Amino acid sequence: MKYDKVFRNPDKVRQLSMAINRVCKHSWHIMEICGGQTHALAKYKIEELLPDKIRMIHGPGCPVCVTPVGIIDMALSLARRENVILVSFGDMMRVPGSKDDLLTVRAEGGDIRMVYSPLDALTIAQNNPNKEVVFFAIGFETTAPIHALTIEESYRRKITNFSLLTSLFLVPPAIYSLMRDKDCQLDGILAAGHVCSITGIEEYKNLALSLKVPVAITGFEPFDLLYGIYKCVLLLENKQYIVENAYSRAVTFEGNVKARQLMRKYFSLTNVEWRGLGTLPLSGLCIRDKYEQYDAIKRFQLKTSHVKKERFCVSGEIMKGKMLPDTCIHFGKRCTPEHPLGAAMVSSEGVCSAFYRYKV
Amino acid sequence: MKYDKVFRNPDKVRQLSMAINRVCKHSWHIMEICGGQTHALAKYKIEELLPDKIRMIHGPGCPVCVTPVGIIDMALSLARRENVILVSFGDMMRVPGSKDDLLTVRAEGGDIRMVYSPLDALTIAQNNPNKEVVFFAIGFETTAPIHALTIEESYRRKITNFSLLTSLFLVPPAIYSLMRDKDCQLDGILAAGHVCSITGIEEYKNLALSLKVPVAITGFEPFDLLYGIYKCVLLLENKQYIVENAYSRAVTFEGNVKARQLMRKYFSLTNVEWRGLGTLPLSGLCIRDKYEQYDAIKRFQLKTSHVKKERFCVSGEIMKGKMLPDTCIHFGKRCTPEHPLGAAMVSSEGVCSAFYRYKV
Amino acid sequence: MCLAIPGRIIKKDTSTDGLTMAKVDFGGVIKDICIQWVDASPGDYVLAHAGVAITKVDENEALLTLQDFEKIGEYLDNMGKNEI
Amino acid sequence: MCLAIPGRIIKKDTSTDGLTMAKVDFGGVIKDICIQWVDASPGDYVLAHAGVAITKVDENEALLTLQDFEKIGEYLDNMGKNEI
Amino acid sequence: MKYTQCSLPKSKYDRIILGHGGGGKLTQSLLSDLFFPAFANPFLNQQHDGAILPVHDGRLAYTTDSFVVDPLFFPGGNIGDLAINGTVNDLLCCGVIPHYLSAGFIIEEGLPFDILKKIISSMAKAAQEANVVIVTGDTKVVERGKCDKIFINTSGIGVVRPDTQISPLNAQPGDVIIVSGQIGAHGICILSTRDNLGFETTVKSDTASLVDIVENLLSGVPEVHVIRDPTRGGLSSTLNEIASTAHVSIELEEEQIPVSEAVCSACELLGLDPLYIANEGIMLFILPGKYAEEALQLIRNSPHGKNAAIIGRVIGDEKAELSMKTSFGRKRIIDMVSGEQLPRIC
Amino acid sequence: MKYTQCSLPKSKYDRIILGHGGGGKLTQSLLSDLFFPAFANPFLNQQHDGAILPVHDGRLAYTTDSFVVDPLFFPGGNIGDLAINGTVNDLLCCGVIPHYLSAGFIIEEGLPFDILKKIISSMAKAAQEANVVIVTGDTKVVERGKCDKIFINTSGIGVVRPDTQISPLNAQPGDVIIVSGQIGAHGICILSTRDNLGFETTVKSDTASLVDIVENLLSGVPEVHVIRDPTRGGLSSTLNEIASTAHVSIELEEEQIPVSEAVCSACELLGLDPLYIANEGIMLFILPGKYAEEALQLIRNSPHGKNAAIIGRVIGDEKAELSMKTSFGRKRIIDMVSGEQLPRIC
Ligand code: SF4
Ligand code: SF4
Ligand SMILES: [Mg+2]
Ligand SMILES: [Mg+2]
Ligand SMILES: [Mg+2]
Ligand SMILES: [Mg+2]
Ligand SMILES: [Mg+2]
Ligand SMILES: [Mg+2]
Ligand SMILES: [Mg+2]
Ligand SMILES: [Mg+2]
Ligand SMILES: [Mg+2]
Ligand SMILES: [Mg+2]
Repeated sequence: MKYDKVFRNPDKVRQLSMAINRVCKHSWHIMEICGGQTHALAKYKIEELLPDKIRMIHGPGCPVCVTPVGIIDMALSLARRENVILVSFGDMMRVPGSKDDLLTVRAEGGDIRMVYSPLDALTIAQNNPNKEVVFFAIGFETTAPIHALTIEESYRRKITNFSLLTSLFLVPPAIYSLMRDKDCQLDGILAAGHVCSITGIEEYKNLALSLKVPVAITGFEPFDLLYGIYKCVLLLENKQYIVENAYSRAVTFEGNVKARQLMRKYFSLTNVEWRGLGTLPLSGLCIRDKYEQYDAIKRFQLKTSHVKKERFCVSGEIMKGKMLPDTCIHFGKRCTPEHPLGAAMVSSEGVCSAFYRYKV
Repeated sequence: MKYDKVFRNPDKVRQLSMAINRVCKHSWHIMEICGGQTHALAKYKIEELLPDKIRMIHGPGCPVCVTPVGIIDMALSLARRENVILVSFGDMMRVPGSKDDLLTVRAEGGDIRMVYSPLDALTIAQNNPNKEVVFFAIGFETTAPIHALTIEESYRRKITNFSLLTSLFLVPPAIYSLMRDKDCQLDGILAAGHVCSITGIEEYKNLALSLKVPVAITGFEPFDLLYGIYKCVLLLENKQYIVENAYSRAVTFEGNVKARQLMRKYFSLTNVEWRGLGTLPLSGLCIRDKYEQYDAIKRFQLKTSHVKKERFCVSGEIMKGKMLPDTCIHFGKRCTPEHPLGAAMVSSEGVCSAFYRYKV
Repeated sequence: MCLAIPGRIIKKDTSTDGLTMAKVDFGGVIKDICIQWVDASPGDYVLAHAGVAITKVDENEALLTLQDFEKIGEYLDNMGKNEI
Repeated sequence: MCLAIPGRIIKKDTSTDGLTMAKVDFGGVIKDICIQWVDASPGDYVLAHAGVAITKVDENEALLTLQDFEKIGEYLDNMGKNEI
Repeated sequence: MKYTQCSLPKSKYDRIILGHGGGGKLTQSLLSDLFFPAFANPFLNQQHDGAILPVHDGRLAYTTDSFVVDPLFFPGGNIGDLAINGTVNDLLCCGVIPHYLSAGFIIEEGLPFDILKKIISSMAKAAQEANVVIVTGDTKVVERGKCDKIFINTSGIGVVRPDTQISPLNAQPGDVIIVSGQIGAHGICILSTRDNLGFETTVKSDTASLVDIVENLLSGVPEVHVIRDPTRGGLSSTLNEIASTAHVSIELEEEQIPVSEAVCSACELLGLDPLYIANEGIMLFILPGKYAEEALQLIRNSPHGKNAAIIGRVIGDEKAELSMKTSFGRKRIIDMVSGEQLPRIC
Repeated sequence: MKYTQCSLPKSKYDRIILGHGGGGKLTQSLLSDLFFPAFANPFLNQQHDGAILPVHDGRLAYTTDSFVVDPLFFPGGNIGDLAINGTVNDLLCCGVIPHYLSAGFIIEEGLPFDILKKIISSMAKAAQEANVVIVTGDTKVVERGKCDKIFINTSGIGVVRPDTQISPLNAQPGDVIIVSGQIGAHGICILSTRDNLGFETTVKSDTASLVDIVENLLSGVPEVHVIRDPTRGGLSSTLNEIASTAHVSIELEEEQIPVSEAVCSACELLGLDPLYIANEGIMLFILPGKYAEEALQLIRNSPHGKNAAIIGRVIGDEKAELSMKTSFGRKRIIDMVSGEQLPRIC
C-alpha cells in the first residue's frame, strides 16, 4: 500500500518524538491496550523515543495471554480425544495449561492443526466428516465476529461436526476494572485500533467520560503509535477526557456494523475469567443457548478442571502499572519464553515476553 | 523333534537312492502332487539321486500357483478399497493378477497385511472394527478346514466385519483330470502327505483303482521323498495299482475327521478354475449359501473381470508331463521370479520357479 | 492483539454463493480474503484480520492524518524558532 | 503346498473358552498353535500348518518306517552280495 | 498343445516397493538402472561397502545433514538439489573445497519412480554444478506411512585449503558481517505451500550451492574469519550461535539487511520475523573491517552474490549478544527463537 | 499486592517436539544436554557446520547407511548400536581403520526423551568399543506420522592401512570363504517381533562391530582379498554380488555353514532360507587357500569370531555364479533373492 512506508518513515517518527517531548510537561502513565501495540513498541524500541516523563503501561489486550488455564486444559483434553481435531491459531500452541501445552499434546499424538483463519477450520471439518472439529476460538471484539461468521457458515453449509471452544473478551470491562483499582497508576489510554475498527468509537466516549481518562485510538505502525501517544499527551496536558481518533484511516465512528450484528446474533455477554486479572463481570462473550450445538463446552460436556495455584505470576499487577515485568522475581529466571510460568511470557504479544525478547 | 534329523540323514538318503536304482527296471514318469515336494526335490537336488529312467513330473499342488487371475484381480480390487484390510499369506503377495500384484497395491496405499495363520486375521478384524477385514483364503484340503475354523470362530466371537475371499482346491479331481488326458505321461503318483493328514487314505484307494495308477503317500524330508519314490517304483514294477502310506507317522487311514467335518459344514463342492488347467468339475470348495455373509464375493458383490489372454504360459502342459519348464520359450527370459509371466514362476513352490531358483 | 495488515483487492470471487471472497494482494503475497463486511472493489485497500477484511482503509483519512502531522511539524518549527 | 512342520507341545493354554491353544516348541522357536483337532498332550509332537495342528506325529510309526528302511538296506546288502 | 492363460508381464514396477530396499535383485536394479548412471564416477563404481578415496596430507572437513522437506518439489528446487546444496554449503562454511558426498535415501513404499528419477537427476545436476562427486550411498525402503515420501541424508568431505582458518571461534571485534543475498526466501516459499496457512507468492526457494562466492572471496581476500549458512532458525540463530561460541557481540543494521518485499509481506501476514526464517542459498561472512568493501565486491561479482550487503559488525562485548540497530537508530536484542516460529493471530 | 494464578513450570519437555528440530534454542538444548555430553570429543566440540579432521597422505574409505529398524529395541541391541556397528563394519570391509563417524537423526515428534537417551547412550558405548568418534551430526524432527519414531543415518571415514587392497574385485580362484559366526540371528530376531508373524525365540540380534576380528586377521595374515558384511539380503546376496563383481564363481558347502538351531527352526516355520536372512555382526572373508587355517584360527581367537568357519571356495568359472554343495553332495545354484523374502504357507 502506498501509505505503508510512510507510517514507518524514520524522519517522521523522529519529528513526532520531538513533538511529544515538546508538548509533554507532566509525568504520565499511558496504557496501550493491545498486545500488538506492546509488541510494536518493543520491536521498534519506541519507548526510548519518549520523554522520561512518559511511562508506557502494557495492557491486557492479548487473547492468548488472558485465556485462563481452565479453558486451555479443556482444549488439551479435547485434543487428546481420538475423534477430535482441534484447530487453533499458531500463537495458542505453546501456551501452558495446568500441565501441558498443545505442542506437547500434538507430540503425544493429538490431531491439532494450525490455521490462519477460522474459516479454514470449516474446510477441515468438511474434509473430515468422521471427526469432530473444534476450533479454539480466542479473541477480542476484532476476532469474535469472525468466529460468529464460522457458525453462520457452518449452518449454511450444513456442517454438523464443527464447534467452537470460545475464550472471548471485551476491552472496555477490562479497562473499567483496571482503572477502578485504587492503586491503579494509569492516566491515559491508547485504544486498540483494530478492535475499534469493529466497535466504532461510541463506547470509548462513555468510558473516557465516566473514568475521566483521555483515550487515543491508535494504530500499529511506529508513526501511528507515536501519533496516538502525542494526541493522548495533548489531551492529558489539556485535561480533556475525550476520545481522539488517531487511526482514522481504519476506524470510523460507527465501526463495522455488519460484524457487530453477527457477533450479537450468536454471542451474548457473560462474566469471564481473565488470566492475570480474575473474573470480571460481563467482560466476555459466550455462544447463545439457541446455538449450543456449536458450543464445544456443552457439546462435549466439558468441566473446568480444578487448577492448582502453586505458582504465581504478577502480570495482573504489571497491567495496572504497579510493576514492571523485570521486577517480577521469576522474570528471565524461572520464567522464559521457552518455559513460561505465566501467560504474559507465553505469547510473543505478552508483556513479559515482549520485554524479554526485545530486552536491551 | 528327535526324528527330524534322521529323515535328512545323508547316508540314509544315499542308501535309498541306491535301492531305487536297484528296483527300478523300467522308465517311469512319477508326479509329486505337492508344490512343497517340488520345492524340496529341487532344493535337495533329489532328482540327481534318481536313475535316469525315472522322471519326476511336478504337479498342480500349489494353491498360490493355481489361483486364477480373476480371483487375484478381485483381491486387488478389494485391497484398493478404502474400508478394506486385505489379509493374506506371504506367498500370495507377489502373484500377478491381470495387471498388478498385492505388493504394488500395498505400495499404492492399500492396507494389506501378511499373517502366519488365518486365525491372526480374526485378531486383525477385532482390532479394526471400523474396517472390513477380508482374508484371502487360498488352499487345498490341508488349509480349507482352517479357513472353516475362522468362520466358526468369527461366529462364536461375534465378529461381523470378517469375510473370506476363497480359492480352495481339491487334489483328486485335478489328478483325474490330468490322468484322463490321452497324452498324459504319468505312471505313478506321490500323494501330498499333509493333504492326506486331513483327508485320510480312502479316496486315494478309489483313485488308484479307477485310474490304474499306484499312489505313494509321501512326506517332505529328503528321506521321505525318496522313500515314497521307492515305494511307488516298487508298486509300478509290480503293477500294483494301490495306495502305499509312506508317511505313516503323519497320515492315518481315516485322516483328521474333525477338520473334515468343519470343512463340510461351511463349504460345498463346486466347479473351479485352476490357473494353468482350466475349469474342472467339482474340483474346489465354496462357502455354503447359509454362511454367505462370510463370502467376500457375495458380501462385496464382486464380479470376475474380463481377463485378457494376451500372454500364454504352458504350465498346464508341464503338469501333464508333456514339457519341462526350461523348454518353455519364456523360461528365464521374459519369465523370471522378478517378473513372472505365469503362476508357476511366481510362488517359490511353483514348478518353473523351483526349476529356476535351484537351476544347476 | 488482532494482527491486521492492509492489502489491495485484486479481484472479487463471484464463483461461490456463500461468502463474498476476494483475492487480496499484500505487497506481493496473495491470499483469499472474505470481504463481505466491507463495501470495497478491486483497487481498494482493506485491513485483513484472520482471513476477513474488518474495514476498508480510507486513503483520504490517511492523507488527512499526514496533513495533520505536517502541521505539527510546522508548529514545532515555529516553536523551535521562538525558543531559540 | 501346505508347509507343515513338527513341534512339541510344551503347555496347553486353558485360559480361553474358545479354541484349544497350546505353546508349541519348534526346535527352540515357540509359537501358539491351535490343537483342538488333535488328541495330544504336552510332550507330544504335532504337525502344525498355518497355526493349526493338523495331526499328531506318531513316533511309533516313525520307528516302523525306519525299521522298514533298515530291511531295505539289509535286502540290498544281500542283493549286492548276490550280484557281486 | 493347449496354451493356458497367464498374466501380463510387468517389465518394471512404476513405484518403489519394499523389495527395492531388501538388498536383493530389486535393490541391485535400482542401483544399476538409476543411481549409478545418474551419479557415475569411478569411486561410486567400486561398488564396495564404502568408497576408497585418495587424500593428501592436511585437514578434512566432514559434515552431515538430513533433508525432510515437504513438499518435495517447490518453486526454485526440490529435496534433491537441496540435499546436495545444503551439504556443499556446510563444507564451504569450513573453508574447504568440497570433494566427496555420500547419499542415504529413506523411501516410503509407493513413491512413484518418476518422482525419484527427478530427484536423482536434480541431485546429479547440483553435484556437477558444485563440482562434487557422490561416492557412496544407501537406500532403505520403509512401509507406507512410516516416512514422508522420501528423506535424504547427505554427508560430505572437503579438503581444507592450506592457510585458511575458518571457524565460528574466529569472529572478533572489528569484523564486519556480510550476507550474500536477500534473506528468508526458502522458508517463506515452503510456508506458502502449507494447507491451512498457504498463500500465493512469487517467492522462490534460494537453494543453491555457493561455491562461486566462496571461491571468489577466498581467492581475493587474505583473511576471512567465519563463513556460515543461516539455514534453520535463520539469521538470528546462526549469528546468536556465533556470538556465544566466539564470546563476542554482534550488531546488525536493520536498514542494511536485504529482504525482498514479498518475503517481508508474507512475514507481516503471518506475524513472523524474516530474521528467523530459513535460508538455503545464503551465506554469512565475517571478516576484518579493512577488507569489507573488497570482499563485498568479490561477492557481488559472483553469480549468486548480486544482492550481498554489509549488515553489521562484531563488537568486543562481554555480553556475547546479538543486537540490531532499528531504522530509528535504537538497539534491540535479537534473541534466538525458541522452538519453531509459529504464525500469529495477535 | 495480589498474586494471580499461573501455570506450573515445565522445566523440560519429556518428549521430542517439532521445535527440537527448529534450529533454535530447543535444538541447542538438545545438543548441549544430550548429544554433546554423550559423544564428547574435541572435533564435535568445534560446533561448526562440519568437523575439521587431521589426515595424512593416503587413502580414505567413506561409507554411509541409514537405519530404520522396527522395533527400535530388540534382544541384543537397538537402533543406536546398530547404526554405529553397521557403519564401522562397512569401513572394516574396506580394510581400513575406522576413525570418524557422522550421525544424522530424523525423529518423529512425540518420541519420549528417555527412548532417545537410551539410543544415544548405546551409540556412545558402541562408538567407544569400536574406537571411533562421532565428529559431526544433524537432527531433524518431523511431524507425527511422518516417520517411524526415529531413523538414524551414520556415515563413516576410515584410513586405509598401507599395503592393504581389500575389494570385492579381488576374489580369485583358490580363495576360501570364511564366515565369522552363525548366520541369520539379526533377521530372525527382528522377524520374531512382528505382530502377525511373531514367535518366541531365544535368538538375539548379533549386532556388533567386528574390529577385533578384522584387526586380528589383518595383523596375522599377509593377504586378505575381500571383507564383506552380509547384511540385508543375507549371505546369498553378498556372495552373489561378489561373484558378479569379481567374475568368479563361488561354491559353498551346506554342511559347513554355521546356523543355530533356533534360526533354522524359525526359517522352517515361516518357509524362509537362512542364506537370505540379514546379519548385523557377521563378516565374510575371502583369502588365499594357503592362509585358510591360519586365518580361521585368528578369527576364532577374536571375541566375536568363536563360531567362524570355512564355508566354501572361489572357483574360476565364467558363469560367475554362487552355488552350494548340499548335504547329499549335489550342487545347487543359490540365486539372489528378488525383493523381500516373504513367509510362505506352501
Ligand atoms: S515474568 Fe513470568 S511469572 Fe513474572 S509476571 Fe511475567 S509471566 Fe508472570
Ligand atoms: S516359464 Fe513362465 S510362462 Fe513358461 S510355463 Fe513357466 S510360468 Fe509359464
Ligand atoms: Mg551439517
Ligand atoms: Mg546444513
Ligand atoms: Mg550450516
Ligand atoms: Mg547400505
Ligand atoms: Mg505417508
Ligand atoms: Mg554403507
Ligand atoms: Mg551396511
Ligand atoms: Mg555392508
Ligand atoms: Mg544440520
Ligand atoms: Mg507414527
